[in-house]
Amino acid sequence: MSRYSALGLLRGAFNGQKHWQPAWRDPEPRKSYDVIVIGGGGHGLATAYYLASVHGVRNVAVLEKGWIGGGNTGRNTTLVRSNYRQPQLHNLFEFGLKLWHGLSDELNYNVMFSPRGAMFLGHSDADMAKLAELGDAMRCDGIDADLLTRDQVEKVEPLLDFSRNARFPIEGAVIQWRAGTARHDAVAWGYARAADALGVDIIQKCEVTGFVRDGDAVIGVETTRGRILAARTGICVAGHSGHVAGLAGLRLPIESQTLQAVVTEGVKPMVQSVIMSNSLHCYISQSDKGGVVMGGDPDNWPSYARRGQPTVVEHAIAQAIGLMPALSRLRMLRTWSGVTDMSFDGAPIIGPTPIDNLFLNGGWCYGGFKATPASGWTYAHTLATGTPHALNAPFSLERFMTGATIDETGVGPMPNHR
Amino acid sequence: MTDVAITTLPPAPLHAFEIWSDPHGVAGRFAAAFGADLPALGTSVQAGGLTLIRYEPTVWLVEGDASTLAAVLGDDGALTAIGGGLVRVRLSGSGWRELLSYGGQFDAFAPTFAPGSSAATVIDHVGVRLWVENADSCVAYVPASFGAALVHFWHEMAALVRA
Amino acid sequence: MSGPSRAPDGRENIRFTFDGKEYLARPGDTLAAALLANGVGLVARSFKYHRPRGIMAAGVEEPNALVTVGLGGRAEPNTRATDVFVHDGLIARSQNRWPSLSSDAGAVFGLAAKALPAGFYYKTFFGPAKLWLKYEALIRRAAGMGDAPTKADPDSFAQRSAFCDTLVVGSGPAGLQAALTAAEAGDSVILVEQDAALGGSLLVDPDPALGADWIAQTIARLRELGARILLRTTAAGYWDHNFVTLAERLAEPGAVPSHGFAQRLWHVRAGRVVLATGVIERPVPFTANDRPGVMLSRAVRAYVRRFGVVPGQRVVIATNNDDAYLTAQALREVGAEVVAILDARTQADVPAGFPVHFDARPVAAVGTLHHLTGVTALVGGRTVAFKADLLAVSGGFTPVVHLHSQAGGKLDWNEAAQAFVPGAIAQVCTSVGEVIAPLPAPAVVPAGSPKKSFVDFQNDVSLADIDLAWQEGYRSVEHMKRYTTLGMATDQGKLGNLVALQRVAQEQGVTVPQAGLTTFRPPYTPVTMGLLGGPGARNAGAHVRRIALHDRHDALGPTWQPAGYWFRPRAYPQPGETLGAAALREARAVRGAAGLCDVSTLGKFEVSGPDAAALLEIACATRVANLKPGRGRYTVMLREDGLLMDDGTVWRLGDNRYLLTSSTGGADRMAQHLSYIRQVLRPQMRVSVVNVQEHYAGLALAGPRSSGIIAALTGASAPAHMGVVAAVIAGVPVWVLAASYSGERAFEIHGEATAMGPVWDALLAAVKAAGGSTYGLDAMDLLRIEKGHVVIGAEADGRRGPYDLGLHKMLNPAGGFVGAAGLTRPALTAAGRHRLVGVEAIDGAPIAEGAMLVAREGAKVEGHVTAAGRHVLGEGGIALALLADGPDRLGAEFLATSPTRGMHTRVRVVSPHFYDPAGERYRD
Amino acid sequence: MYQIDCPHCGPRAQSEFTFDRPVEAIVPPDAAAADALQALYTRTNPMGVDDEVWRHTYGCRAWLVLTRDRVSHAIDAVRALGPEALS
Repeated sequence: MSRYSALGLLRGAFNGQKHWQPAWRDPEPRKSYDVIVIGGGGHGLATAYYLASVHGVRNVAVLEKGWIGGGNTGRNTTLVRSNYRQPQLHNLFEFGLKLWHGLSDELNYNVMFSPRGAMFLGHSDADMAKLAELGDAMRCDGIDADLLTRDQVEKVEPLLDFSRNARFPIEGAVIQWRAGTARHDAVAWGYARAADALGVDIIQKCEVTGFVRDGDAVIGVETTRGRILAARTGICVAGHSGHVAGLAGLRLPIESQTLQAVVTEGVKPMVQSVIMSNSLHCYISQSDKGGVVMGGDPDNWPSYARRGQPTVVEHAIAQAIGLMPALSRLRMLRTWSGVTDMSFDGAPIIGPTPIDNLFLNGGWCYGGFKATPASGWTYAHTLATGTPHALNAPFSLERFMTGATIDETGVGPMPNHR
Repeated sequence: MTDVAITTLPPAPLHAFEIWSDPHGVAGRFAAAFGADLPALGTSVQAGGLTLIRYEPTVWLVEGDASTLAAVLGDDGALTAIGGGLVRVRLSGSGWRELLSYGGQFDAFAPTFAPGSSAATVIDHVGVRLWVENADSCVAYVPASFGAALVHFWHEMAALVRA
Repeated sequence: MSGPSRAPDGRENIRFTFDGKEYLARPGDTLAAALLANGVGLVARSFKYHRPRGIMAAGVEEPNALVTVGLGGRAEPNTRATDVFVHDGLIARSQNRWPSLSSDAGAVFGLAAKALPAGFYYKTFFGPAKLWLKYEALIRRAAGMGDAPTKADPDSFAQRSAFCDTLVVGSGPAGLQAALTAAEAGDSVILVEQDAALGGSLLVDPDPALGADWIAQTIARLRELGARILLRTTAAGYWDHNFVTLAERLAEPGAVPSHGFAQRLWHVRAGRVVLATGVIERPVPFTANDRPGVMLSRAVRAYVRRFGVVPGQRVVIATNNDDAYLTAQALREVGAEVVAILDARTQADVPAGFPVHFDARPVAAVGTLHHLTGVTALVGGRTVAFKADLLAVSGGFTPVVHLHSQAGGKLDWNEAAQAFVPGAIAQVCTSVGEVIAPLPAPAVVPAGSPKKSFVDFQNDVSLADIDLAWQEGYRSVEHMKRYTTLGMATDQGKLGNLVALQRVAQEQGVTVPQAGLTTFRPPYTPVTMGLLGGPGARNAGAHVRRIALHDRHDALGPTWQPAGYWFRPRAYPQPGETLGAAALREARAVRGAAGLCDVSTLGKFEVSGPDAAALLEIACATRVANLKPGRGRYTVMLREDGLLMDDGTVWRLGDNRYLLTSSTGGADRMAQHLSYIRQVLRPQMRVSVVNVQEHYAGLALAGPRSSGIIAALTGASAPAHMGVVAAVIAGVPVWVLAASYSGERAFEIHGEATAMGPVWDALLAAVKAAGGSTYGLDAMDLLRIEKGHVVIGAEADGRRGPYDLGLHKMLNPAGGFVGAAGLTRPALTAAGRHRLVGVEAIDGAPIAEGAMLVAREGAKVEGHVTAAGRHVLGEGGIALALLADGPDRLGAEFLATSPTRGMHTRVRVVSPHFYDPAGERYRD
Repeated sequence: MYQIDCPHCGPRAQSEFTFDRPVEAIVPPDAAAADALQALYTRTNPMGVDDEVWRHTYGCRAWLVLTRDRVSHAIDAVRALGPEALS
């Protein structure tokens, strides 16, 4: 692997940048591996990387039906944070956030993790008490969170509507300064390059079409590029969890839905942090290229189509302009969709399945990107050892039947209400 | 471009008339008592001082003194007062269909949406029930809490569309 | 004289400014045409290297000439000069330059371009994330295009639905003909055109076969047949089931709307869609192919024929197709000199009379900051230099398949035209005209320096960047796009994407279809956010819901509290009184005398019929059927997972008639839930469920004097606790429900909302006479906390079951209710559950709502404070809390800690029933 | 924005409708607990056609079953669910 550095770029100025090697190989699949990870998104690639780097398991294949990072990794709004109320969630995401802070150096790939702060706005005293509760829960577990007064919010985001007669007046916020955004594609590419360098085979255009069974156990997969065997197989396919698990005869507490996002044309900096509001179900940030990135509620019905419903986005935009009126004359450049794996408590599933040697990492709903390092790290542990790490032990598949669900929003078992 | 007047009407007695069994028997008793058929979904009838507008498979909105309907229903349904919760707004003038095209996805120009027709839909995020009173007038039954907001929306749109 | 120009003809009566300098334009000019007419060559700077850029196109595909138009809240950054029609007083400013367009400090990035290849930022700026934040701040300032607006938008936007048999997109000859055919067949037709004039290509290339008046005749006929024709309207998105969104500009960018809306968004449902969207000309890659003075061939023709502008006097044309010869013809008609036609083909049947060179390709454009001065070319392998002030280029034609593709249509590869054309499609949609039959235009191997040959102009993506992406393994077209930022600029790759794919095909030995094609996503061209938000943006898409007695409350000067979309009185402070003091005064009035509170927003359902009780015993987890007429009871409703959905009271108003109340916030959910039970689970039941939430306005009368007030106003003794009677107050029929939330003897009075004014007046007068007060939500909260009543949203936060809240003993032992199955799950009653308790401050200090319960600072969290209050009559902080195994830990001490607020209070665990645990105050 | 052909009202825009659940997840209140939990918590979630319970919530308020393709979004059939007087 040719190391990335400013010096290398300077050297390239004199050789036409001809010295850079491919970021990853394009290998033919081998007959068998110690571990197969199905799904070449950020989570799958991170899993492979940590299998190799932390556990020394290098005989690993990542099977991707299309191109790596082409699913939700490349379609999210790039937010990275750990400000969750439920301890199981904030502990998992915080573990990830710590990894994010050193990720560019670790991977020698600038994933542009930008800790610019992520805030939830409060629009009433009651909101502020709820936000304080969130912050207190985090602080008691050693995670940073601060309450901002209305004036302090205005210092960070002067373009929000601070008028008293605003439909949703701003009373303050809770902010996590260590949270922010990252360059989504770079996360997939950085993990892929680092995993490849450790010997992991990243196999693109290789769709899993079935599982190879030996009694109660899965011993490999059938793919569009032939049969590949493995001691352990991990599903990591986000919105397609239901489909792939179905190939093994599993029915999951997951439904797939469309989530849309929007980016505007680029303008000079106008949004400094990540702005969220639970009352309004919209979130706003600005990319390094200057595009204001926005998202809102999912399309609340099942779909695998990556094709959204326009009025859902229009409603999210109405809310965003309500918060920040100056957005009105920007122009929407693009809207796009991802297929989200909506679990039935809103929390992920990372662990064994009822089928021996088959593991599942899915159910991330619309919040998986931020978890990429933590998801990969814990899934790698689970795949390497056969048992979950303490961080992901609560996120078992059985919890729905036992009742130990982890429901951040308290919505219950209807993913379309989430 | 278009002309439309927006008038909030005074409260009126309104009831939900729901049938849970023997619909044909109820229809027969209604016809006998009022000399008219119970209207089909999406239509209305005016008889005996009452206006019955059907918005749901099993429910009719009744405007007027509904006391005479109890006998029609017998044990096959119930009458429930709902008039306190609905504001009636009349959109009148040649532009009412145009106005209803704003803020919703309802085809107010559909030929089937003729005088006597009814439909429930969403206008500017508010669930409304529409009744075509005549060619030049439509009455909207609007949830009372949203009444002021929707009337404001209609006034705003009407002024801008007219401009 | 060189460069673009136009001889005045006396119609130059529109004044506009560009970068502060005033110019004149003719009616019908685009800003681009007007700038060219005034000899302005340099219009903008590119995104990355800040290279000087002029005007390349004449339509919405323009990648370079982006300006900011308008002022204040109407300022529109990144407006394509080719897509704004000049209006008097238009103010346009260049962007992304400092201090000025001519001397832009950002051009230094161009000097460092060799060290800043595609994706350079992935390879450097390492170190702590905080350090990247510092680099990033500089990058962000350099990036972006126009300045961000800072003001609210003064204009109005509309959203309108429309329905038609046939929607035609594009008004060129094919679109007009399709619209006419459909209209004459009796279809209702909508025809949309993004330009300000109908005719499409006919505006530039009249078709003698159709005749000069054909457009006007066709339009007249269409109007006669009732077709709706929308100009300045872009079909932006093509969605499921033939749903198409149209963005209509009623006022030009930067203009004050002369009347009505600035823009209108059409939501169109079409029976059939006809796409006559035409083609976009491709540029040609060569060194400095981005300079001012390099222009697309058809754009040159458009400026000459439509706008009377001569973009250059000495023109070189570079082409691989026949179409560019029409441009040569047009230039000759206006007296410009065609210096050379560089035709990349080795031979072709072309018009005579032009200096044509076959097997000829441009190598480089040379010029000044503002204008072109010359072109070097490879002609039959020989380098030749031409003096020229304009280089018209045509690399072939890319069909506008965006909408077809958005609609789910497949694309077919047309090798001769080197273009993707519309293929099979499931929606009822056809493409017609040039979009399905682009002119043949063979692939040409570029002759210039790859580093300086741009394919994505705005983002400065060059052929070398495409090559580098492949070299580094970013070979999927999506990887390439994302790695190089190809096609990610505001022109969305309309010009360059196919040129880049051709490069991959040429260099890597694959075909263009193998190289792949990125997905086309809405919108076709960028759409104003304010338009998409529509009128709803004013209230963030959320109307305020007003309670029936809003005006009566408002007269008392309450502080209003948003509760969902509702606004409810929070407290009625007296002059100089704080909210907290007002709430305490109001709560004490309830404890000591009487209080009056509006509870109209509660969910309310009338359930009638022989099966009413049976239905309620499915919805409610408590017994209902054994309720006697005239009696009511507290009840809870569970979700299917066995956790609390809502709570309320159920009242037997008559033999077969019940009233069910539920929480304000859950009313819509409960309506849906009850309908599901009745219609889907129990369709055979003889029952009617009617949502009467808004039909009844409700008033809560609470306090030791309340039963006396009821007796006095109704003329009958008040019902006993949990009894219900029909009564008349102030001449208005009402239901009097003896329910208490406050812990005092109390009543809810529900009556028809439109009639409740006099009831309020009578009750308020009586309450005041009794020494009582109105009370709002804050006082209600103080009272219910002290009484230990749970609230949906606070204690019942969607994660709690009946066991957690001490409600398990009231469950219907017969089961059969929604949630019974979910309740059997073992974790719902396992050790360690967070369960309801009270906590009281050991030293009497206030307790922070939301505080965490820990044994001591730094210890693990064992619970949290769900609602904090104080003793209403006495002193000291009390609160309700959820605590691990809470009821087993009465007497234990904890720290209620709120690090975010710096509040840390020692508390003792107690029963949640702080006030009158035996319920003695419910009796008269 | 689908067009859903309501059996009661005719073709209407999707914005008047709400999705509730797949037909397979209808849980009778008197079902055995194990069956109920299976129905509630495990889904086929097919990448293809499914039968789904929708409601014309902001129209005639009736419940419907849509046979809908979750990839193409084509709606093959719509049928009424629930009691229907005089239908």
